[in-house]
Amino acid sequence: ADAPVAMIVAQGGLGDGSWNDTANAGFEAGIAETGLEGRAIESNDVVAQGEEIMRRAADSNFGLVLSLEYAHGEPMEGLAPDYPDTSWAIFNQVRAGDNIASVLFGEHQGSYLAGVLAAKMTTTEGVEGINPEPILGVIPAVKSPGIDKFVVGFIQGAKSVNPDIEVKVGYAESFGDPTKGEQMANAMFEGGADIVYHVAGGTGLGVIAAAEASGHYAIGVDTNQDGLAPGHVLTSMVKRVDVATEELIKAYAADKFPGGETLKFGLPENGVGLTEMEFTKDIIPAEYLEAVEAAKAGIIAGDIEVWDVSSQGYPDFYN
Amino acid sequence: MSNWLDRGLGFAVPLLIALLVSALVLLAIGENPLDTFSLMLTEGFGSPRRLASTLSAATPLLFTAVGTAICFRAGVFNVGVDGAFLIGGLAAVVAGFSLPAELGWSLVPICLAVGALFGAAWLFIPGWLLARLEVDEVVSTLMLNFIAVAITGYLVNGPFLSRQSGNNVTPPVHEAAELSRLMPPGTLHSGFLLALAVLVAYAFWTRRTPAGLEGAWVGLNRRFSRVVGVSVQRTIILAMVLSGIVGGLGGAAHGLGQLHRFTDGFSAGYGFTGMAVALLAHNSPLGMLIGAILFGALASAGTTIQLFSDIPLDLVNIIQGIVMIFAVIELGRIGIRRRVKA
Amino acid sequence: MTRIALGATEIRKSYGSVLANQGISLSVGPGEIHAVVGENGAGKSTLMRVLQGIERPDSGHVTVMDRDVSFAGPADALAEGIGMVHQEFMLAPDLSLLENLVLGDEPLRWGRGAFALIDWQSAEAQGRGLAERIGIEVDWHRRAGAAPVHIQQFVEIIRLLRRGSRILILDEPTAVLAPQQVNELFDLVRRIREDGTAILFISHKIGEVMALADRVTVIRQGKIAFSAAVAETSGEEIASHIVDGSNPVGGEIRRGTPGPVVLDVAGLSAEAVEKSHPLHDISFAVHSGEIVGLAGVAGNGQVELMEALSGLRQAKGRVELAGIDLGGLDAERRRAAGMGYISPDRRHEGLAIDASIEENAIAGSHRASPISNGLWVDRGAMKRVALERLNRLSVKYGALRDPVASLSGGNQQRVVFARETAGSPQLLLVSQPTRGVDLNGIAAIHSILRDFRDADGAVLLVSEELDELQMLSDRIMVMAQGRIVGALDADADRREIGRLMVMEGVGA
Amino acid sequence: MIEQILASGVVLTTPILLAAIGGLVNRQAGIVNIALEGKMLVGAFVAIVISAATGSWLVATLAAALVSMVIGYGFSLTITRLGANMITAGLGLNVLAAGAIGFLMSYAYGSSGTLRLPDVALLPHVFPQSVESVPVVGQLLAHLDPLTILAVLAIAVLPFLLGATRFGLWIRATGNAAPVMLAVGLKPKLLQEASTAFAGFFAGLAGAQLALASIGIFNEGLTAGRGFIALAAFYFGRDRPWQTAAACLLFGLLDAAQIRMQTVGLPPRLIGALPYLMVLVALVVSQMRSLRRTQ
Ligand SMILES: Nc1ncnc2c1ncn2[C@@H]1O[C@H](COP(=O)(O)OP(=O)(O)OP(=O)(O)O)[C@@H](O)[C@H]1O
Ligand SMILES: Nc1ncnc2c1ncn2[C@@H]1O[C@H](COP(=O)(O)OP(=O)(O)OP(=O)(O)O)[C@@H](O)[C@H]1O
Ligand SMILES: [Mg+2]
Ligand SMILES: [Mg+2]
Repeated sequence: ADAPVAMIVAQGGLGDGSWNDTANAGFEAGIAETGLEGRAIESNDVVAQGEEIMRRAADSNFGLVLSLEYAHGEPMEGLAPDYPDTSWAIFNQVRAGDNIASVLFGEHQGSYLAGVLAAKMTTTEGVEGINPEPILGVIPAVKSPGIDKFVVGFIQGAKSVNPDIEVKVGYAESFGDPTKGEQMANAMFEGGADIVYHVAGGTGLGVIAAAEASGHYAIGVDTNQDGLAPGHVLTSMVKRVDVATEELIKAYAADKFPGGETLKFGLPENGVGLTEMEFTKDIIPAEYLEAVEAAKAGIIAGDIEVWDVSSQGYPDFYN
Repeated sequence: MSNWLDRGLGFAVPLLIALLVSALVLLAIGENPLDTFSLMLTEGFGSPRRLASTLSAATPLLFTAVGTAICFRAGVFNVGVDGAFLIGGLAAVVAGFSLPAELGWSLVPICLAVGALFGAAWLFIPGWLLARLEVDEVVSTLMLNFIAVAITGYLVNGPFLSRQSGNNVTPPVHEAAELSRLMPPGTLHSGFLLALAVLVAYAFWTRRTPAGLEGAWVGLNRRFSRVVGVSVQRTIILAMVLSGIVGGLGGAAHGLGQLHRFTDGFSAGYGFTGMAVALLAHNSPLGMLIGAILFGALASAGTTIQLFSDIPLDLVNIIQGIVMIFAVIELGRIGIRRRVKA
Repeated sequence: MTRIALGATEIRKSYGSVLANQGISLSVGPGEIHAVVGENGAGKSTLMRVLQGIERPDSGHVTVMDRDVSFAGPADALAEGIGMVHQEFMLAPDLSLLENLVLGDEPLRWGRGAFALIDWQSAEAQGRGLAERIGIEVDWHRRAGAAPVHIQQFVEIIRLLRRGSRILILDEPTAVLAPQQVNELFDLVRRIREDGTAILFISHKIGEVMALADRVTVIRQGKIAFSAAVAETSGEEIASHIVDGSNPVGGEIRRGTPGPVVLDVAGLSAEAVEKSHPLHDISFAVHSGEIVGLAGVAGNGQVELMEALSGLRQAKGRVELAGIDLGGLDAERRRAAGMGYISPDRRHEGLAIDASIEENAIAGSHRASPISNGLWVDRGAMKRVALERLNRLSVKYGALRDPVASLSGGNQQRVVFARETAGSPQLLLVSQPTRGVDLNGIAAIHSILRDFRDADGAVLLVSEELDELQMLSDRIMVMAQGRIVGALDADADRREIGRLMVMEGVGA
Repeated sequence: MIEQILASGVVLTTPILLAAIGGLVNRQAGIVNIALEGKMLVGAFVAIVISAATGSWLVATLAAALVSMVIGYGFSLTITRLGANMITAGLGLNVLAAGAIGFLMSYAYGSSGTLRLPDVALLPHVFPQSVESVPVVGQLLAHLDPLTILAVLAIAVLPFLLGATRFGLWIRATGNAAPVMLAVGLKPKLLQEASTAFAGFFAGLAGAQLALASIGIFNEGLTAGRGFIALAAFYFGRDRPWQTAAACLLFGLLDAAQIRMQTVGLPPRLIGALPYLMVLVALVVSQMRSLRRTQ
């Protein structure tokens, strides 16, 4: 196919340093590689305008429309039949339709692994910046199921290592407030945490800065953030949204668009996972990495079930 | 005659300044401003479908503009319609999914009424505080907006969170509670007709009701109003409550007609854009209709031109910001430094 | 040798269709007090605003110290040594008196420019010195808005002296002062004259002019009607020029035949709020078919009394209207009980100046039939009612939808009367009914009042024009310092009325 | 715990305080500045760009302040000379600032949302790290940056500036009774413009502090409503310097404590609304008192 491609950017817009930006990176890569024309669409009122934008794109002969906005799933399902020749893609949910590709990520699974690693690390003796207390921290941007999916996965992973572990959770109430992120991370470090996982886009940059300044550790998210503060980002929970968007575009260009299918970017597919830990390998005992690998194998095999807030709601251990 | 000219200029000047500045910006990045503007025009009004999309974007602005104008006329600088929109919207949506679906067609009026009621109650607070305690309404309503964002944000992630969604949204309202679409498949819904009805009611209220006349007098001269036996306090409270009703109705219509649920980011600053519309239009009903459609077109076309050009959304913000800054040139009458002791 | 300290030559100034100044020439020399008198709306303040650079004249020019000047703004006039004490106070209420004193010309302790430090010590010393010279005591650290009015007045004058003004314009400086305070002020002004300062003094009160001024000029309807050295004229002559011709305004004197009591006031008192005057234990009655005049120097509680009666101001005591106790009723209910109110401030209270003539004529009746059934307004009925009212009082206007601001002062006042007399109220509270109204208008308004009285209406009338009071009233009460200090026949000797008006307050 | 809350509270207070200083002077001159937020954002952006370009935090901070000052001045002209409404114009400026910065970022830097430049010079710490051992305030002192000190100094100087200098007197007189200013030959509009420029200057400093205090990146959400919190603070403090500073500190400490209190189970969103609620309550209480006094 050679009709142009449109991608609708979710709330928060480009520059959130997280979801939208990662997806956009894959989008641009896909466009560049296939030579297709492609446009990313932002809106100040993306929730309410979603259906109009999607229809406008299809009416104007765009061949593939991806929407990063969660709220667009429902209208997409409704309007896709009107445009059988257009390919559609939606994320984090499954929508019915021959021409809709649904993409699911296993953020909870990847976060579980991060939780396992962090829980192991936090009581390790002889590592600079690590204290004996079994205390971890998570700084999510806002309270919403899409974000809490990470949080709950992380907690579950940590508890699987040590049921008595304490995981402090503090919402920053913003995706773009690094000052707040820094202060929150400091508060957690002072409270005995030595590893803080952020799920907070631009706010998380402050978390990483705080880890670096105080000699503790952060865990990055979405992309490989290990290099932002080498040695102080324990690992990053990478979510290959960019791979997903890029592959969807390539498949579309090759007339192999997976319409009607659900693409999973979970652990088995390497859609989520931890980084190579380029800068922290040396301080992490090998057995921990083995434990992480074991957990990964368990999840893939179905022996370990990780709670998914976005489809199961909140579990009892996290309200 | 000159009055009409004035009003026309009231619109034209800020718009021209905005277009001029954005033309310069476009030139600076090597885009042809004329091409861009004509693309915007096509995207805003070029076909019935585009027009419907524009009207759809204009619908919430019509509500918030009228809600604002009701207060401005009475000399009350209420900037809190956005809060009423949120509160009313959430209340209507909650009614729309929690009341029994068996209520059928009557769900719509009930939910609208609930939205209006909550909006009214919300703005009654600053109205009462202003009338009785002379608490500056600009600050009180501004603060209440933030509080409304917090409360609705909390509720939509807590008590009213949908279990089925990966997002901060409530469950959808019953199908019977949805407002019907006017031009399927476009999203323009019957809330637009409701907005027009509200606009007509506003026009009627201003000219054909005793309270409407009183509102204008209180806005023009509070001492005079007292002399002719008008209760200034009551008029102020009434203006706030009516404003809340309209704002709440707007939120209800948006929830029931556009989104079918309440979500984070429910109001894209509609209250503030509506305020600019009311100021631009000098509170005149026709002017507000035109103004809301213009801003609706800006929002709708500003988004879809990205499909056909490299013009980023920031241009829309630049235009809108400039129009707001220059919106009230000469409209000195609604100063915020006047407080004739009531 | 300077001959003209401040002069105006052929000044013309109009506001829309109002010709406020129509070619006025006058001058004042150093060490001279030149009084400018004239009725309300004659154009005195307008001329002063021109002389002070606040308004630009349409034509004509201003001379200062024998030089022609042109002012771009009040700052220029100030630089030329012209200082004005305004009719309204020009002190920032939330600043201290001391801060007000030095504002605009601060003594500096250190540095230059905007961020220089003010030398408050020397400021206070200067203030104290000046106050001492005048012989008053001022608590300089008091908030200006909380200081007594005469102190505010003095501080304004001191401020000008301090800035070396050699030409002082005083616009009705005595309006708010008690007699004792007026004497203090006059002493002060005379002392300033001794220093060679030229003074333009605007007043309504001929007695004051005779007592203070060297020269007097009468302005009538924007033109000079008369000018003479005070020594060579008399109060009567000046008065006759103020009101045009020899006889005071219009028509024969008719008295009414009083009927039963309509308004009964007993023990009414009110506290002072902000700049208002307190009321002390006021008791009187007004009968149907009579006009009771209320005389007094402005600012002795007349306005407050009228507001208290109309329900616009809180007060204690008993007020009965035709036997009905009005205690606790607000303005709206008092109105409904049969009370009309003609405000002394037409532009800011009597009318909504930007609303239409139609709405101004019917306001207050807009909730009742035939205009409204409580829910809707019947625009047709509204128009009919407005037309009927406007015609009854022969208001001249362009279109009903025009803003009432487009009318002449007299016609504006007729609109107010048309509205307030419409429902045949039992009592009309009338303040300054002919302020800023032309002669024809005055005659018409007087006959409206008489007709109302003759139809068994009761009227309580406040006016600063004694002539008007004596001509219209059946009896006269005199107010001073918030009390009623006397009641007389309408044709009582003016000197007796005057004596009562300047009576010192009884008791504390 | 207290030590940390104090330290973190001060860090969170500084930008609010800087913005509020300008805002309160502005309001004393009779202009309610709703656009602090937008001007802070501009200040932060300029600070990052200039800091990366020059490697000097001082130059960057000054540049941020000056650019915001010029914007504030231009903004005031629309109000004083063209009669624009200060509330809508302020909201409009916030929208415009965000739009213009977004535009600049995408066209000049090809990035959106976040601007990360190499070699951004951060604000230095005033005291050597060793002060950390001082009891109670050690943490606070160790993280103290020059702009925090400037803010405190400004607050200390402000009563003096307002009370003892001509500028201060004129500002207060302008807000209190502009016609009086005219009558004594001063130009109230000029002062309103100057005070808005002043507010812009300090809002620019506030932005620079946000951008350069520790992380050195620009993000379009960086100000995160702090301009409005500043507004709330000077309303809360009734435009008086010390009271306003106290309000800022209160909000800053509240924020710092909230970070540590989330585990208690209070919904974070509701805690975030607390400053606004407090302003509302404070307004009501003060009005009730002043009404009782006049009755
Ligand atoms: N700003 C204005 N706009 C319109 N008309 C005005 C204005 N100022 C004065 N006038 C009109 O000009 C005429 C002269 O007014 P002016 O204030 O000079 O009278 P005055 O002699 O000072 O009266 P008073 O004794 O009541 O102060 C009046 O008819 C008045 O209504
Ligand atoms: N700033 C001042 N300088 C000099 N004397 C003052 C000042 N303020 C008040 N006074 C005098 O102090 C006395 C008490 O003043 P205060 O204002 O409390 O009296 P008051 O009862 O309000 O009087 P009034 O009703 O006349 O204003 C009065 O004699 C007044 O003239
Ligand atoms: Mg540990
Ligand atoms: Mg006058």
